[in-house]
Amino acid sequence: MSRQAVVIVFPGSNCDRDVADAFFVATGESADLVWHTEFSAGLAPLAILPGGFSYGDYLRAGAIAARSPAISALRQHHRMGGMVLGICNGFQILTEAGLLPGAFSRNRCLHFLSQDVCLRVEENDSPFLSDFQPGEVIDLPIAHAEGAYQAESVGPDRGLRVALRYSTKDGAVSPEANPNGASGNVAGLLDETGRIFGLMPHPERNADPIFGSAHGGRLFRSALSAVSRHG
Amino acid sequence: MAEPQVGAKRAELDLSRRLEAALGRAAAGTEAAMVSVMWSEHCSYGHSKLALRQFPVKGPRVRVGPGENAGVVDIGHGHLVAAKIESHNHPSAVEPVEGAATGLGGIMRDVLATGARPIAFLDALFFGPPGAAADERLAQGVVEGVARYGNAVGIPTVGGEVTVDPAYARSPLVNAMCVGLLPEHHLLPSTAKTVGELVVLLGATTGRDGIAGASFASRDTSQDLGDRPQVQVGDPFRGKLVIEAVQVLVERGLLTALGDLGAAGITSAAAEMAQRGQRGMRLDLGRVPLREAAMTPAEILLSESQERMLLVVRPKDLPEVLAVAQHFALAAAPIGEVTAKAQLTALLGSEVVADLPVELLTEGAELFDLHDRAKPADARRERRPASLSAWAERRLRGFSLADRRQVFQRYDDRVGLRTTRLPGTGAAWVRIPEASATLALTVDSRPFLTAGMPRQAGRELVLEGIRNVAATGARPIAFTDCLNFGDPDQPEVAWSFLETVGGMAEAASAMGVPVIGGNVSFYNGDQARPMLPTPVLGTVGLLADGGRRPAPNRSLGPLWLALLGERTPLGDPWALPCPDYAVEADMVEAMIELLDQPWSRALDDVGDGGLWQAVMEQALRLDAGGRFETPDGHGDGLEAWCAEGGSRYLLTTDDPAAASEWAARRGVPCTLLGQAAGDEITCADRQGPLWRSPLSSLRDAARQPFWR
Amino acid sequence: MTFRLVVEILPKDGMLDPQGEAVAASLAGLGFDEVSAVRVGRLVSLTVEADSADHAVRRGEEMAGALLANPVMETYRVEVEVR
Amino acid sequence: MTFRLVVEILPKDGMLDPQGEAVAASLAGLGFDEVSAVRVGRLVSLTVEADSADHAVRRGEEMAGALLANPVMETYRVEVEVR
Ligand SMILES: Nc1ncnc2c1ncn2[C@@H]1O[C@H](COP(=O)(O)OP(=O)(O)O)[C@@H](O)[C@H]1O
Ligand SMILES: [Mg+2]
Repeated sequence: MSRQAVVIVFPGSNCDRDVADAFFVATGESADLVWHTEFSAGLAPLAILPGGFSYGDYLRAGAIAARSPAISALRQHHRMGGMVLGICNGFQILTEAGLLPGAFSRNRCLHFLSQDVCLRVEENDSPFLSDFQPGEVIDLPIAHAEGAYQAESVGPDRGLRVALRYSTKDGAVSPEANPNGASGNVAGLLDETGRIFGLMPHPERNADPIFGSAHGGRLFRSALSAVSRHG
Repeated sequence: MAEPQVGAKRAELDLSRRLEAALGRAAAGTEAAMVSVMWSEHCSYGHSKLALRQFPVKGPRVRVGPGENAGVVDIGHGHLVAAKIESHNHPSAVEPVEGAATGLGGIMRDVLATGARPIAFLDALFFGPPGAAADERLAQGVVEGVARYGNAVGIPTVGGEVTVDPAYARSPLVNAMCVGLLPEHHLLPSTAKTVGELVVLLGATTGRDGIAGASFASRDTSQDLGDRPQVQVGDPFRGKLVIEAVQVLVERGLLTALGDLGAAGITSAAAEMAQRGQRGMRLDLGRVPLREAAMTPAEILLSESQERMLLVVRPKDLPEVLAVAQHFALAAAPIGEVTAKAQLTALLGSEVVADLPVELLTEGAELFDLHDRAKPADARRERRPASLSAWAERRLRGFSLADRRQVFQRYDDRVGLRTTRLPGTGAAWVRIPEASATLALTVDSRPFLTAGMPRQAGRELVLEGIRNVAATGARPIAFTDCLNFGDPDQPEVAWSFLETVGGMAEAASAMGVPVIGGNVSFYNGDQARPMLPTPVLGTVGLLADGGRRPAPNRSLGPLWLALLGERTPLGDPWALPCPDYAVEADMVEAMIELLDQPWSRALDDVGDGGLWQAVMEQALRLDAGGRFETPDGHGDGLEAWCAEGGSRYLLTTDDPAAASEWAARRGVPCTLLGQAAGDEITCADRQGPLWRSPLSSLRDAARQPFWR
Repeated sequence: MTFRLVVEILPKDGMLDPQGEAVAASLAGLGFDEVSAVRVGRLVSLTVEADSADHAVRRGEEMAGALLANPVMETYRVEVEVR
Repeated sequence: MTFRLVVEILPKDGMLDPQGEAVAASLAGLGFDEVSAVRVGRLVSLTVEADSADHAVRRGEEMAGALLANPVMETYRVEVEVR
């Protein structure tokens, strides 16, 4: 089988190997690590931007990576029908690059937060989410300092395709369930094609049952099955 | 902090006289600067080296003991684990964020230098209580620094310790431990052996930052560095690139030796690598990639710029090494070569700016036997409290129950996908599927005990580390220690240092667990406020579980607490019983068996704060109170609840009958304390309740913030 | 000619600024109660070669637009100091 | 009177500024090769009530010394804009 997924590694990415391992554990397919300068459109149907601190998160999280040539290649990859998954710093890069709307500011508490959160799935009209049901609550860990999502039209998400929101265990999207001050409790976004998905939580940290619910694994399997269907 | 001018002048004179005697000529200024930093306490261990020789350092698993970078132990299946702990107290007191950050960076490079990939950090932190703005700033800054470096460099911080006491006001202690993993064939010596091989500096460029930081921590130079900031800045981004570059170099077999640059910069790394191989090095300072203009040779040789490593490579491999560095956008340059004659020679252009025997640098410092000056301190023993209530209320007001989550929630505790038991309860688990195993990691300290009875505290600290990992099912395989003390020239400090080391060494030897490395930090606190002697111990435990043991389940259903093990009653809760090492060792095995039993829901060791503390922590975790009663045979009720010491564990079980039966069969003393239920907690003995409290007071104690 | 540019970047009005709020609270706590409307932003100081001060500012604005500021959340202003 | 103060905070000369280095490299990559000596600092904008501009600046300097800047690593400058 040809290569299904690649993980784009920037200087400072630090969840790159984790995503590749988790992808393999969840799907049995390997996701190859590709140094950012080696990435080009068409390498694989799915391109993953991993978490971490690309370029040290200096200036703003994701800002410098978003202006690198790899991101031009990523735009082309998407135009050619490719899928893009941005996790945490990857999500920040996608917004900085304008591939997803909005931006991130510091967590409301002003410091890094590493914890488990509950998320309500808002829609499943995307290859990344076809295994999930709208309204379903899943749990995944977050680990970020600049995770408060901000959108220009902060109103009830006009023009945004919100895929995941921070919620309580019972699926209530409430201020108490919001760990970082994200507007509208936004934790994950889709672009209009549904083929770009950015999320702040780390599915790779919850893909192996040894770490808990394994909901992250479902996300990778969902993505892979879409790839093989269209492939 | 500086000594009186006169003292410094005298020290300088001494130094030049000794140098002249050794060299047969007057030393050049650069040479004197190098020697003065290398002979500082921080680099030479002049006051501690002799005492540290008591530690057991050998064992079937030990591959690298103390003296090199990090210690290295064999965990089987062709894999090794490197571990070391280090202090960054003085820099953190000046600039907490960067002080703590560079502390993590420094210890990370120590582990990296063995050829390992760093896989975990732990941090032991000691602060003054909240309320004073300066202390809150220090506490918050230190935690921010640990988070900033550890999170960005992609190494999880999986455990640690927080101690809050006025003794640490204005003088916080920051100890960081790093653990690394490597396949056997990646192990690198920190030894320059082969004449003609090249010495390459890799990583960040060299600037003026942190010059004389080492001697600054030793208080024996009072160099005037003017307005220059004496602060090193950590760059975790570059640190991460250094990790990745070194991994590639190691995997491709391009290095013959590797060292990290810490205190005393190039001088120390070069001299120590040369010394171990009985070789010399010839360095061309003109080739060092510099960040600032017009740096003097001494500045280049002693700069403590962060994120740098010293590589030894075969000449034919140089182009490939430089290419790897370039790939990661790191500065790299061959700055010299290994020479046959054991001299460290530094040139600038064609001018020799320093030419010193390697041994003079590394071994020339005077060693002091602290026995000569030690004088027993009056035992600062706490008085026996009037009642358990008085004692418990005092502890509730202190910070022993304050939720440590406010600290470790700021740390990425799981990047790397290895942390199977997160910070929060006892030792952390870091899985090593490569070796079909899991590591149990913990850091511990007992400053209050150490202040009163250092020898017993030293023993107890070692046993606590062992019990901590045993309570998660692991056998201890190695220790690394960081000894934070005051001024060793003070007789009482010298005494408590020697006593502590003696106690630790005795217990570690008796338990057959080697000390594979460590660090000594003297001159903490100041005259006005002597600090608590604070030995910190890092323990590495090993579980042969295939690396697949899931974290313990959240317990459901009714649960009971039971005390396992016994403490010889002494009638004085503040005198530690003399350890019975055979019992300790047997209890470790028993606890490992116990954790496989279906009725075992949680296990904690009984340590600081005795049974009371262990029960309160568990009540908080279960969010349930209960009436817990100690029977006869544990001294009086007061002692049963608050005495420390002895090989004791607190079991949480859903089947007390089965637990008792197992314990009887296994020969483990077992006392059922009571069922966890309700929102009031009562500590009792046979005569009746000794202390009772609503659960909400425990929750309040847990909510106490370390800063506002 | 060499110019030193200062790019001042501030969160847009109406954008959440938790840092600004925290600073305001701390300042009040320290007795600076004459303070209001605190915003925390970023400052980038850089040296550029340019033909004229105007040219330098123009380039600075391009840099701010391309990298230094995030237009979704931030506004910027470029100032020049002749050396 | 109401004044708007701007407190400019920059790393001290000689202090390593990894952030500035990363920004400089990125700017160069984007074609801004006329740039050098990039330093990244912080900017605090605040509104104060004061008797005079001088007074406002003096208070701003006190705030910078007490809280806004880290004297070990940073320098600051306070500027006033009349409203
Ligand atoms: N500074 C810290 N950093 C990370 N984890 C910490 C820190 N302080 C405490 N912890 C974690 O919190 C838990 C409780 O700490 P402690 O009260 O010292 O417990 P114990 O020594 O009994 O394990 C442990 O899992 C510990 O690793
Ligand atoms: Mg502890």
